[in-house]
Amino acid sequence: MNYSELFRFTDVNYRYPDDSRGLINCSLSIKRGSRTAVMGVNGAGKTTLLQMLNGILRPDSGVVVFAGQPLDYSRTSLRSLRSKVGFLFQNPDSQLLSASVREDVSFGPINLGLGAEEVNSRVGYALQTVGMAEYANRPVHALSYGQKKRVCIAGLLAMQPEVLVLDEPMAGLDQPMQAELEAILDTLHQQGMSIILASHDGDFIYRWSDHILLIADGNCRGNQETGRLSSSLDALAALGLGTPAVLKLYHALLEHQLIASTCPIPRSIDDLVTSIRQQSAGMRSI
Amino acid sequence: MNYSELFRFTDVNYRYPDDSRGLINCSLSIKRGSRTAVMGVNGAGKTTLLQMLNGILRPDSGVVVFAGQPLDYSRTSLRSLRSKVGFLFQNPDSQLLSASVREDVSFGPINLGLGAEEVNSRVGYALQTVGMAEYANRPVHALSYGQKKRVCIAGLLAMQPEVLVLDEPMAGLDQPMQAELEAILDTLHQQGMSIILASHDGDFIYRWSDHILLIADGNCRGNQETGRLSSSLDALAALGLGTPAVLKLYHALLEHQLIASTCPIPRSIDDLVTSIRQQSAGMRSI
Amino acid sequence: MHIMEGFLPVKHAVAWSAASAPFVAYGIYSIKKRVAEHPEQRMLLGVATAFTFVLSALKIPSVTGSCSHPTGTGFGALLFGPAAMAPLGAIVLLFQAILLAHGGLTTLGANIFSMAIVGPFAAYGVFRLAQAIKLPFGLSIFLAAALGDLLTYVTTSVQLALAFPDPVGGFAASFAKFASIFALTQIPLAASEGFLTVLVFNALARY
Amino acid sequence: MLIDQNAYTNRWRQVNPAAKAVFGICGICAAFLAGQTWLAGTLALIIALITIVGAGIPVSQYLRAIAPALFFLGISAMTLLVSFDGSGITFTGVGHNQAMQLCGRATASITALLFLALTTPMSEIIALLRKLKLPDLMLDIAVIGYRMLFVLLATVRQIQTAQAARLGYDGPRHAFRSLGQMIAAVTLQVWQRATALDLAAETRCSNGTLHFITPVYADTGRDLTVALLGGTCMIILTLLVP
Repeated sequence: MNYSELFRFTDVNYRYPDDSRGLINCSLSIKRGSRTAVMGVNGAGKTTLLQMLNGILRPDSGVVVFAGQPLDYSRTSLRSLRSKVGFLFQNPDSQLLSASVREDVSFGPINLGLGAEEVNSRVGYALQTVGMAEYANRPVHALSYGQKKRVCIAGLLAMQPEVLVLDEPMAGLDQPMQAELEAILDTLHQQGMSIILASHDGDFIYRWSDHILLIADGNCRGNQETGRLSSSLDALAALGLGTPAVLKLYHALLEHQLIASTCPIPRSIDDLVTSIRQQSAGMRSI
Repeated sequence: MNYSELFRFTDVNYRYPDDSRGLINCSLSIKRGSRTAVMGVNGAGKTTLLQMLNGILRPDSGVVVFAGQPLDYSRTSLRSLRSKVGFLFQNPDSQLLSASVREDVSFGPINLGLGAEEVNSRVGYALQTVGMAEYANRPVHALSYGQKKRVCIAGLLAMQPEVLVLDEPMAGLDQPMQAELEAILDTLHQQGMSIILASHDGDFIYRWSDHILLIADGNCRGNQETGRLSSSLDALAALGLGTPAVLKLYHALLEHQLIASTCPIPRSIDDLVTSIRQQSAGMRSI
Repeated sequence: MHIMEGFLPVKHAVAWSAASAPFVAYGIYSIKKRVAEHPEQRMLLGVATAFTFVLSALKIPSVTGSCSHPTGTGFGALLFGPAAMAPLGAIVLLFQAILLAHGGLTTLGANIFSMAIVGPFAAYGVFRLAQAIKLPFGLSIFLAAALGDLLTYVTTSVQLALAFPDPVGGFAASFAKFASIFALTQIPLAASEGFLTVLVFNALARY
Repeated sequence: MLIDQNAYTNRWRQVNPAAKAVFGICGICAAFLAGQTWLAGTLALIIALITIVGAGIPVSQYLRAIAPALFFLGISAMTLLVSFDGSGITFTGVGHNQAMQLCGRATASITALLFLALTTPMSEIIALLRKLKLPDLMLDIAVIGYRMLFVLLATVRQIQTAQAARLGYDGPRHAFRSLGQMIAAVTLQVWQRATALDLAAETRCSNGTLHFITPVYADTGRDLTVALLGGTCMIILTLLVP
């Protein structure tokens, strides 16, 4: 059961019914257990790619393979895919339709045909995981934007998926809410869940992901380890994506020998601050 | 006519009809010609404060003074205020009234009772300013989110306001679109327009604004010059707002004497990179 | 099912337009009064028009397994009153004619009569009647939406039968013909719409 | 929406909508005046060609736009051919003539309607109706209705996609439940969106009615003359043929 390859796309093409471009000859591979970030400007095809992962969109040509099994888009195949791949949409208001939080989270498990007791226990556990247990009986419209997003995630977790796909999860969240959501994603990842998300926030992606899928104008530009990003900054710039701020600084500091060349490549501003502190401490101890 | 004080709030209180908190005893002052950013976490009262500036909300008690004139919320006073203060809502879909770009931009000037020729020239100029001139004949529903936002701004500019109030203008925009919008705001500010906006993005605010109004739980925490923010980092943290990344690094570098104490406080990562480069160049030339 | 552009002879097109006109005029008069009292209703009626259009483009599964489009007229009549539905429906039908080539301009009057007058008034009347004889709320909603839908199609059949009486059996035979094609197949679809409308009101009641 | 897209991108986008409406209405009149089926058919062909060649509408898109109407026409015409007379189903000559005539008229008429629809954006049609002094309130509702139908359509699609992703349309029972929930949620949005739009109009100094600028069309005189001439030609042609 445990394929190390979670998804494989082979020459996937997609055009929207209004003839606008979706994906062009896209081939890629996503590892099970990874934290993969799809990175590109708005309109590059991030959402199209993500929606293929849940069978929301069906390729015009090409094959999408999930866990070794090519998707055939039959009702049973979609059912099995969607019970294993949870999808978080950008706008929580299009996902939360029920009157109460509990009712909304139970939507997926009920559709899976589970019994009342099982549904109840899953709903409880899912709300616990996202830290919304005490809001179970609240009406959805009284929640803040960040809380709504968390309830949406609980709605997916209640289906006990193996993969979580998130479309721009950080959009519209302020700093504290972003930190909370990041912590939830970390917990889920530690529990073994594969997480795939799209974002246009280079700093966040660089800090959080272990694999980056670059996409531009519907073309998939391959999957690379995040740690190697610092060697492909020109590629980023060419795609209209800025260099992560921390890398800019790191390179400036390195160039002017303000930090040692042994300093590990930092993934976030906080990393860099830590490195600077350690380096100074090290120098002092010598 | 040219008051240096644009807005003054004195002990403004507001509660929403559903009894949720809006503003509590809020007193503040906003300078004409400034770029003021209202900063706070989601739900702190940013939108409430902004909506007071356009007379959308009326204080339960307290006084709002615009250009030396206390607002009396009569029809004529509101009309005069709104012809001078343009308001950009967060969601363009609730601001655009006509499906035709040209028609929508003309709505404000027509309401001001201007002649067809004047309206036409204003519409053309406003669309030019936001870089949407070639989209005048396109339907709104064929535009991207960022383009819709720009059309909204054009609709305000066509009324030739003195002040632009923007609620979370950067929300939902990716990096390139944010940069474009920032450039538009810069142009308008150079032309003498006062700009007031709300945002939860500390890095953006710190880079862009010259004055910051902190707000937390409906309490206004005074107006300060952005350059002085680095001395009130504790206050930021207390409000749940992170320190701008660039300040964290600047302080770490300063502390470990990697940059000179004469180095100006940077407003953005790019500023800091520039400072580092200059400093190295300066040392080499000595 | 809308009667398509050019389908009705001139006399019929004119007659149905004349029949619809007073209802539309009264509807405009009544919403004018509403807007004068509550100016924000102008926007509400606009968004409601858009919603009616969108509803009619939805696919709903039918009890027989096929799919259909709801008319939405019963639902609209229950929310906004039957009088307002005539002008709103007129605009929706104009949109459908021009944006989807569904219905038409010369048949606008006839389509307004069946979809924006008979449907809404029937739905509203049935609802009031059902409530008056103390039927449960859910059943009243079901009957209103289902019968509103059904009577719309009966009206369409009458319109077609009047325009094209059977050369052998006359109006009656022609009506039987059209009714069996449009109205009879519509019975399960009307039941679906009624059922769906009940679900919507249940969901609304819980907010 | 296919027709709407073409209305914005066709070659005659900048032609005065009044001219296009005149030609379209003349086409509908001619369709009704054409006594013979072959004449109506010819008329339909001419108008379709003018739309495709003149306005530059791709043939494939034109066919996709007209197909549903023609399908409906086919079914209805078959109904007319068939006749009940108590003992069973018969085909009658009268029904045959009637059906042929109807097919001709309806086809010509729908091409004339499509001529207008494929070349003229709805906003401009509404502006034209305002010039013709239709009630402001109706047209305001139409302006908002046209603008918001795309917004609501997108919302409905988004919600249905999200529901489907959680298996909400897996089987008719779930589908009904999901649909009911979705419609209820969007119904509530109707009020919220109306309030937001009203506020936005207020902040832009609205005085009640939604008045906008009317675009200036180059060559209005020429276009109107051409449309009138073309339209009259079609009508005279149908009158000349017995």
